[in-house]
Amino acid sequence: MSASLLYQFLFLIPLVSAGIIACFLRKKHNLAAGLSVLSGAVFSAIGLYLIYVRPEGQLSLAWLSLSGPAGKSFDLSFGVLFNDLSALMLLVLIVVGLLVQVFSLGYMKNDPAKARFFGGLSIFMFAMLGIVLADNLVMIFIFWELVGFGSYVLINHYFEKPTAVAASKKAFIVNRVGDFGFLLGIVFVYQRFGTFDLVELAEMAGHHGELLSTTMGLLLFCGVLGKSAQMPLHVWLPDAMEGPTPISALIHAATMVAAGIYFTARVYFLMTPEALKVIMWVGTITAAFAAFVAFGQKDIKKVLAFSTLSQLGYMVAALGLGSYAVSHGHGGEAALASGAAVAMFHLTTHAFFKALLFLNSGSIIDACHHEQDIYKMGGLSKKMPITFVTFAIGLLAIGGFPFLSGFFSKDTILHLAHEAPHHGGPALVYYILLGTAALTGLYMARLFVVTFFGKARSENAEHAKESGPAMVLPLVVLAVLSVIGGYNWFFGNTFESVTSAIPHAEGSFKTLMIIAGTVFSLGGIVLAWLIWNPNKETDTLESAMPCVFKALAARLYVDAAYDWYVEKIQDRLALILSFLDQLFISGLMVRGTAGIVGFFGIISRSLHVGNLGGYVYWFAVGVLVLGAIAFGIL
Amino acid sequence: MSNYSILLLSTILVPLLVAIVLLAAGRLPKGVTQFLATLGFFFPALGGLILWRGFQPVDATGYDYLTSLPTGLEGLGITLKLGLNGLSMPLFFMAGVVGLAAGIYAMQSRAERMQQYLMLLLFMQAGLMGVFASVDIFFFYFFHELALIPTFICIGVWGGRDRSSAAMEMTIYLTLGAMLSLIGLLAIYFQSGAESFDMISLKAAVANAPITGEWQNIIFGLLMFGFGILVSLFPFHSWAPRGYASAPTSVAMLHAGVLKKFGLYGFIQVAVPLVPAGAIHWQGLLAGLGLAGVIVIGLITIAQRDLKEMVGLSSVMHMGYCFLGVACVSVLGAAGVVITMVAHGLTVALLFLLGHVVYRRTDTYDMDDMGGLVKKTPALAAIFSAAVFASIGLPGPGMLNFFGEFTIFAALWEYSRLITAGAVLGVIISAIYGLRAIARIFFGPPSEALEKHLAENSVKDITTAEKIPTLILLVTMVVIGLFPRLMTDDMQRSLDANFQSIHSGIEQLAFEEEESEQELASISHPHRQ
Amino acid sequence: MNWESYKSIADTNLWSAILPEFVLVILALSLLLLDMFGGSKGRGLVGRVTMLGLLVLFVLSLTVLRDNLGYINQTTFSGMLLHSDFGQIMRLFFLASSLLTAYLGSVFLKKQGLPGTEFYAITLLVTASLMLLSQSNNFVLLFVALETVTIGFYVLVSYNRDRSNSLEAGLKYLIMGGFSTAILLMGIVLLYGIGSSPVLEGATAHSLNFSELRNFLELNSDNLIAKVGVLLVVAGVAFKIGSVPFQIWIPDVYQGAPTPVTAALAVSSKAGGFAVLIALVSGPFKPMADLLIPVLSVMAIVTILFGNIAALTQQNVKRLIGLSGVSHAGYLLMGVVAMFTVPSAQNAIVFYLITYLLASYAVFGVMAHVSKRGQDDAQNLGDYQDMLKESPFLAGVLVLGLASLAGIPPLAGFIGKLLLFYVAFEAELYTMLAVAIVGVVISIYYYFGWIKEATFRIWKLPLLEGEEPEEPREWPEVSRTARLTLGGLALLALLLGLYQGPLSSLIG
Amino acid sequence: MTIGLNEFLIVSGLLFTIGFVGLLIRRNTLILFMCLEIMLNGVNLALISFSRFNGTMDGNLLVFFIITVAAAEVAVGLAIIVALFRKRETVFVDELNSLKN
Amino acid sequence: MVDFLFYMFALTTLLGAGSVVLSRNPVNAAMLLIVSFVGTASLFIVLGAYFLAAVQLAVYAGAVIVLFLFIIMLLNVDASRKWKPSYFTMAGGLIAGILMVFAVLHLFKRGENFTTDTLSESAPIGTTTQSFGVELFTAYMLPFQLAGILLLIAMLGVIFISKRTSDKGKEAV
Repeated sequence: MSASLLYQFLFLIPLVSAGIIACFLRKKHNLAAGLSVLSGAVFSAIGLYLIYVRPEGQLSLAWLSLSGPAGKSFDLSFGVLFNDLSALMLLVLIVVGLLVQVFSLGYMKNDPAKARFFGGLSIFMFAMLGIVLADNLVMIFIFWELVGFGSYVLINHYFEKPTAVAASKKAFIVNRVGDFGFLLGIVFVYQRFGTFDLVELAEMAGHHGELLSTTMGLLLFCGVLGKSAQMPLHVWLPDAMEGPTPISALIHAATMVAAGIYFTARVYFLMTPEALKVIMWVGTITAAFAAFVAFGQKDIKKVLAFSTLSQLGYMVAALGLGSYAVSHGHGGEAALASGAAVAMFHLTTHAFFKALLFLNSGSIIDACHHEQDIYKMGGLSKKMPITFVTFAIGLLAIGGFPFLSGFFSKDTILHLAHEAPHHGGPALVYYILLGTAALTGLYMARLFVVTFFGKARSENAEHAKESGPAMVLPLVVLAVLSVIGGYNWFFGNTFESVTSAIPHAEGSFKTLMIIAGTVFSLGGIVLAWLIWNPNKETDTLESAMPCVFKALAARLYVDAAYDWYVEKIQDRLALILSFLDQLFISGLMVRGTAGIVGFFGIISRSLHVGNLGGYVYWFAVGVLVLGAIAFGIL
Repeated sequence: MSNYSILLLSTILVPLLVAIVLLAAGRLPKGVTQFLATLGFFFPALGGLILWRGFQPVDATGYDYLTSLPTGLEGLGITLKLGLNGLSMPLFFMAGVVGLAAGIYAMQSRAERMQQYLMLLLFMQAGLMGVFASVDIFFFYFFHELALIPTFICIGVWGGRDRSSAAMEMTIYLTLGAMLSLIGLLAIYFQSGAESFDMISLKAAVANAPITGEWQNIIFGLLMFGFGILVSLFPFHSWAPRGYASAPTSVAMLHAGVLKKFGLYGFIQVAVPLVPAGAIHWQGLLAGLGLAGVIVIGLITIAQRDLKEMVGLSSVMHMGYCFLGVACVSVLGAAGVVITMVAHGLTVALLFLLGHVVYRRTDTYDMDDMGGLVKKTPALAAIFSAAVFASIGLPGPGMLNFFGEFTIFAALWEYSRLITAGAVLGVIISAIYGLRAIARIFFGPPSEALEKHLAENSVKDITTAEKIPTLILLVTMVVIGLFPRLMTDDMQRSLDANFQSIHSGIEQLAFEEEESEQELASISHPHRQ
Repeated sequence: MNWESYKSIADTNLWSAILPEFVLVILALSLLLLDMFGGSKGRGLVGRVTMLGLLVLFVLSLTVLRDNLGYINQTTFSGMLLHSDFGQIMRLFFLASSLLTAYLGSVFLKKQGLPGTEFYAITLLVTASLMLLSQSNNFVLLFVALETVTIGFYVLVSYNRDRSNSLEAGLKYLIMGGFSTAILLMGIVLLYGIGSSPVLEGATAHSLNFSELRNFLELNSDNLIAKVGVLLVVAGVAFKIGSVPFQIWIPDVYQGAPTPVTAALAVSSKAGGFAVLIALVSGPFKPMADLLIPVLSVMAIVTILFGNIAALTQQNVKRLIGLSGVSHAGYLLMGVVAMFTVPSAQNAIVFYLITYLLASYAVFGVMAHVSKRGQDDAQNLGDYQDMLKESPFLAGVLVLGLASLAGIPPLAGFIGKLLLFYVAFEAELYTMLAVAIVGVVISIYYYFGWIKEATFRIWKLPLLEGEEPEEPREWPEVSRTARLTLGGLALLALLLGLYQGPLSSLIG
Repeated sequence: MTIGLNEFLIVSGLLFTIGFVGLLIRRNTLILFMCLEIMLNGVNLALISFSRFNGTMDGNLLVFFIITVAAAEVAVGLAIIVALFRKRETVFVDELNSLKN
Repeated sequence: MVDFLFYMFALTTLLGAGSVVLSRNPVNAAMLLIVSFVGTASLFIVLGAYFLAAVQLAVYAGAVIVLFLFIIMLLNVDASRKWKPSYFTMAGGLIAGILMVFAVLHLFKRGENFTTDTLSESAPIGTTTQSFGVELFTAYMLPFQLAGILLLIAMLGVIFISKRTSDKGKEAV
């Protein structure tokens, strides 16, 4: 089969599945779930075929074609650009997506709106696929927005909860703020290059470096700020945990939030070194910030959300650090700069272990009857052994324990950061990222210790049981992937142009990393055990340093600042403007004019006194005035 | 006269005749009324579809189906000349579709004296079709005004609260706009020297000898404010939210969806091609007002509690984008405007319709008195959300809206980056009010008022009857959104024809001005012509 | 002068040239005879005879007498009359107007219980004079015809002799009319005196004749006395057309006069004034363009604004329509000003007058029906509430009539305004155009305000405990004739807006 | 003999003026009528003067018609005044103002 | 002699007219109006318009004024009611009067517009009754007939208005 046809299938399968569910299966929940998983399976099969076989063929459909300014053509089209990079991202999407769908079968078993959930999942898969395969900026943007929509729907799954409603709204609007820049960036690109096509753009950017601009790159990066939840647009991601946990695993950990990283890697050639510098700092700051804030969270999913933020910060920082790296790229369609490659590498491993952690948390939450406060859990290690083990693997992976997947990817990022000062970069980034790695080990260990050890701190935790096979199976698969996902042999030659661009640490630095990884992960657990004694009922930090904990729990007041802005500035401005509109435009301008005319109306009305004597004067004055006008006096 | 031309004419005549029958026939049985009205509403939509399918402009003017009929005003260069070009075709079709949806929905409404209501709507419908089918700018204006009286009476008789003063304000405002544009059109007629109101001859005449610069500025100024008022340009918008809030749903759909597009269509089809130098002269102001419309009105929309007023204001805001597109004075901008017009027409009609469907279930338009409706009406919530997402330009349901806005942004960047940035801000603003509205109506816990209402009344999900007009609009929107080339290819050709003369015209004008200045300098005293 | 010359003068007295007027006078006289000798039965027939006669005459004038038996573009009665196409149209116009007045009169008189013979007879005679007025080519005839019309209207305005308001209106009209007559006469005298002054170049013995006067004025357009004379004549005519500052009598007189007479005043009398003005401006006063253009322009502007603004706050529909009529005079004056540079503006004025006739009589017809039996027939806007619901036919006619007056497409009034705007544009009267637009916009308020009263749903307060429900208003039965007449008018107002073919010769 | 056209015209003009001023200042409808007649007399005088000094006959004929018209006007006017007096019992315009806003 | 007559008649006319305007009693005013009309008629005679002078006397002094007097007596208007114009009215009248007098004097001043012939220099035109008749029945036939119609209308009108429809016609004001 030709690739073109396969691409079409790929796009159509989730779409049709979503369509069928929306139209016919709204009430038939199990059928809907079955259909969704089935379509997911077929989707995966086709996807894997595409990834590993790479059949020949292209897909390109023109949406519209107009003539743009200065003889340029303005073509918006739908097309596929399939290269190693997109293949890698597709792999992540397929693997995590399918596992999450299977997991959801168990997790959402008794949900009254199962059909909507699975329909939403299908839509999301479709939209995400669009981002992954798009061959031009406009199409990316379109699917970018659609992904946001899917995320909105899924976060809003429990729509009777005001917090869920608010969170979904927040997610969408904050993403739109990012898209504001993204859209401008696309327009900017068009104005400079006269095309949206990625291949053409890459070519032109390669030959005409002078056409690039830092502003353009940063505008495009605005979209990433939103979607990948970087400072200062990170606020939506922790709130997005209001959605069902499988969603958090798929969308808000593994794929959608990573789409920003993927996109930046995809348009890496449009980024100037100056833009990358900014990007690097954004990532670094986000990584550190989120790691700190994670200590203030008691909700198991919130901790994971901040850890996601932190890891995304790593990836973004890696992208930025690329500006100080020597490109190792060779072969493939287009050499991928090492920054992008490293970021993609971490993206992949992170997708595995973070999805694992989230699904674990889902398993726990399900077992604890939707209890999410870790201080209401405890002692689960015995009750849920498989979950416990897989969680431990995830924990070690994210902590950078040597020879697990996280170790390799984080290692390469730190390596880049370490190398950066040799190419004129700041040394500070390295230290921040290293510190953040240590913090990561610690807060994850806190989560681990408090959740699994000690004794059950609530009724719900008391009765927790291991989850069923539909949920356990994905956990095991992901645990395996988290272990092996960092090795070159795992990727093989399929993603040549990405993997080959990844610089690997050697020699002393590698040793240092192994030591650091071990210390951070295992040491973290020990330290966490000491600090957050699982037998205590309350958080140690909270009792020891209440103000610090409060600040961290409040996410260092960034959200409060936004709320303050929305409530005190934006809404008030809207009200004031509305009032002014009523006052000046409807009132003064419209009614005022009407009033003035009406006033003259009353005056002229009062001239008709009904008295002949008065009327005669009118005549006299009339004749006089006419004469005056005629003879030019008036 | 070919069969297609007859079809084109009858898309206007059939609703008109049905209206006259309903008017003259006295009280008819309900079934007969409904049958006739369905015919009157269905015919234009079907005709629009057939005409679009067969659309094949051959000559350079970009028009197809040209036909003219005598009127008695030939002495003034006025003939009833009908035809469609790439710009009017999609709008014509859109008018038919929105009319169909509005008509079907009107038949379901619980309006008293249904026959009169449908009769007036059919008059409006005839006017709508006529506006976009006219090649003669006199009739273009004439058909628009045809709908003024029906609109007024419909609002007054079948409207909601505050209808009396709202109808008055709207009518006076619209008349002001119409009068200004009438003078502008007359000025074009006199200054072009074409001795005809025929758009094709006018364009030809202007291409040969452009209107003098001073007159261009005056004419465009007149048209800008005239059309602008009709389209609710920023400081002249106050009639729109009020009027729509009190109008009966079908009237709001027809007016906000289609009739309002008259002004913008006039900009693209008449004003900019015929007086390009004037357009460039006023560009800055128009862009400024358009931008103010997007941002200020957008923010005001956020503050609304009344669902209908919110939709009305959002439509004013979207018109801001269109003005920005016009202000670009470029093919791309104009194309964006036409796409946005089609998209917005369908979307806003859908929103007004769904707004009323919600109203039927809550008995209020106040969004603070709603909430949590989704439990009772999941399908309605889904469709409503789709409509709102379309309106805020989310690709998918609102693909066409997105394409339109995006095209405008791309064109606008050429003109001014700062203004583009401001305009794109609207993307955020519209997301804020759109999502808030969905959340306030459907999600979260129900408000006290709604709970009380729900306890007393049984509330059902959207009915099949209500779904029909909804789906007509939604499906049209999505299909055109997925295949915008259906319209853009023909549009491109017509726009090229329209804009072809612009640049040369402006150049020629600049040259002549230079010459006349030299002449003036050589003659010691200026004199009147 | 010898007898031969007198004979040759007398030979120009071709009575056949004024056949329609002649027939009207005969008809009026036979009405009186019928009244006198026909007993009560004859008296009952008077109205029908009048209408039938007028209808026949109208149809004949429209068909057989179209070219006025070949007198077009000739003068008869030793230069007193000039038969022109314009005069022919105005004849038809006045016949139609008279027919409609007679019809409204029959409705009105029945309600008020007044005898009708005098009404119809005077209407016919006034019509005959109006027809002569519009063809007059000499100040003497102009004066006499104008006065015949005016005195006829004095009587008609006071016709409702049992109502003091009608008489008061008659008195007011009479004194203001007398005053304006004096002013007009002074103007005529000055023109006569200066035109025949032997010391001036171009003096003529027959300076009261329009064409002779024109020749004189062409040579002496700067003469002060001629200028004053022209101004005074214009002032006198301005009284007839009701333009500011000579409009002040209008609301009171319209309010007091019986409805059919108000209609005739609003249409025939105004049209008569414009016929005179057009004859003067296109004839003798043409050389005075430099003097008249600014005067008439200012007059038009002020008239448009004043008429509309004053009508804005009116609650009494007759005053309202009177003041709106003032504004229409303003629009028409704009056309008159345009005539100085664009002679074809005359056609626009005539077309406008025709549309004005259709719409006005439609509205007045509704008013005549709405008026209450045996009471003062002045009405307030409030009397029109619920009309659409109770009497949709009348409401429909009213809406079409008012909308046509307001100049809303697709009605004839719009085409009328369009043509006026067109000629104004052609004549480059931009300021006036701007004012006209403002006027039209203002006028929407009261025209649509009236439509609003008649059509909009009214919220009624729920009745309180012990409150009696208001007695429902009695809505008039609409006879078949009324349906035919009013419906026909409304339909014509609509059709003429959609298709102007039959009048295309006017528009050219 | 110094009397010429101008003297006559001035007299006629003054007569017109007197009538005019009378109209402005009087409130009795009967007197108003008289003032109108005075104005018409002024006009007549001017007509006859012009007619005589300019040697044309037309003015004289116009005077004839003016007198006719004036008489008819007075007759109608007085009839109205009488009828109105029956209803309102007054001839003063100040009191005849029930038609007004 | 003619000068003297002119001034005398002119003075009579103007004074008579002025007194009409200023007289308090309508009866007096009517009598004074006769004086003024007679003065005008005399001026007509001075100008040689004998026929019109006769008509003037017959129609105005004879018919119109008698009608006035008749009506005044009939109505029996409250004579005790004093005429008290407001200052505003008087000022208006005064200003209008002064302006008009200036206008008249300015318009009718001796100048290039008018013939400078004195009365004796100008030839009387044939304003005999016969010439009137001939003119009226030839050149002025149409207005003459129309005047008849006018009188008919006036007659009809006067008769109609003066009649009472019924007693209930009297309304409360």
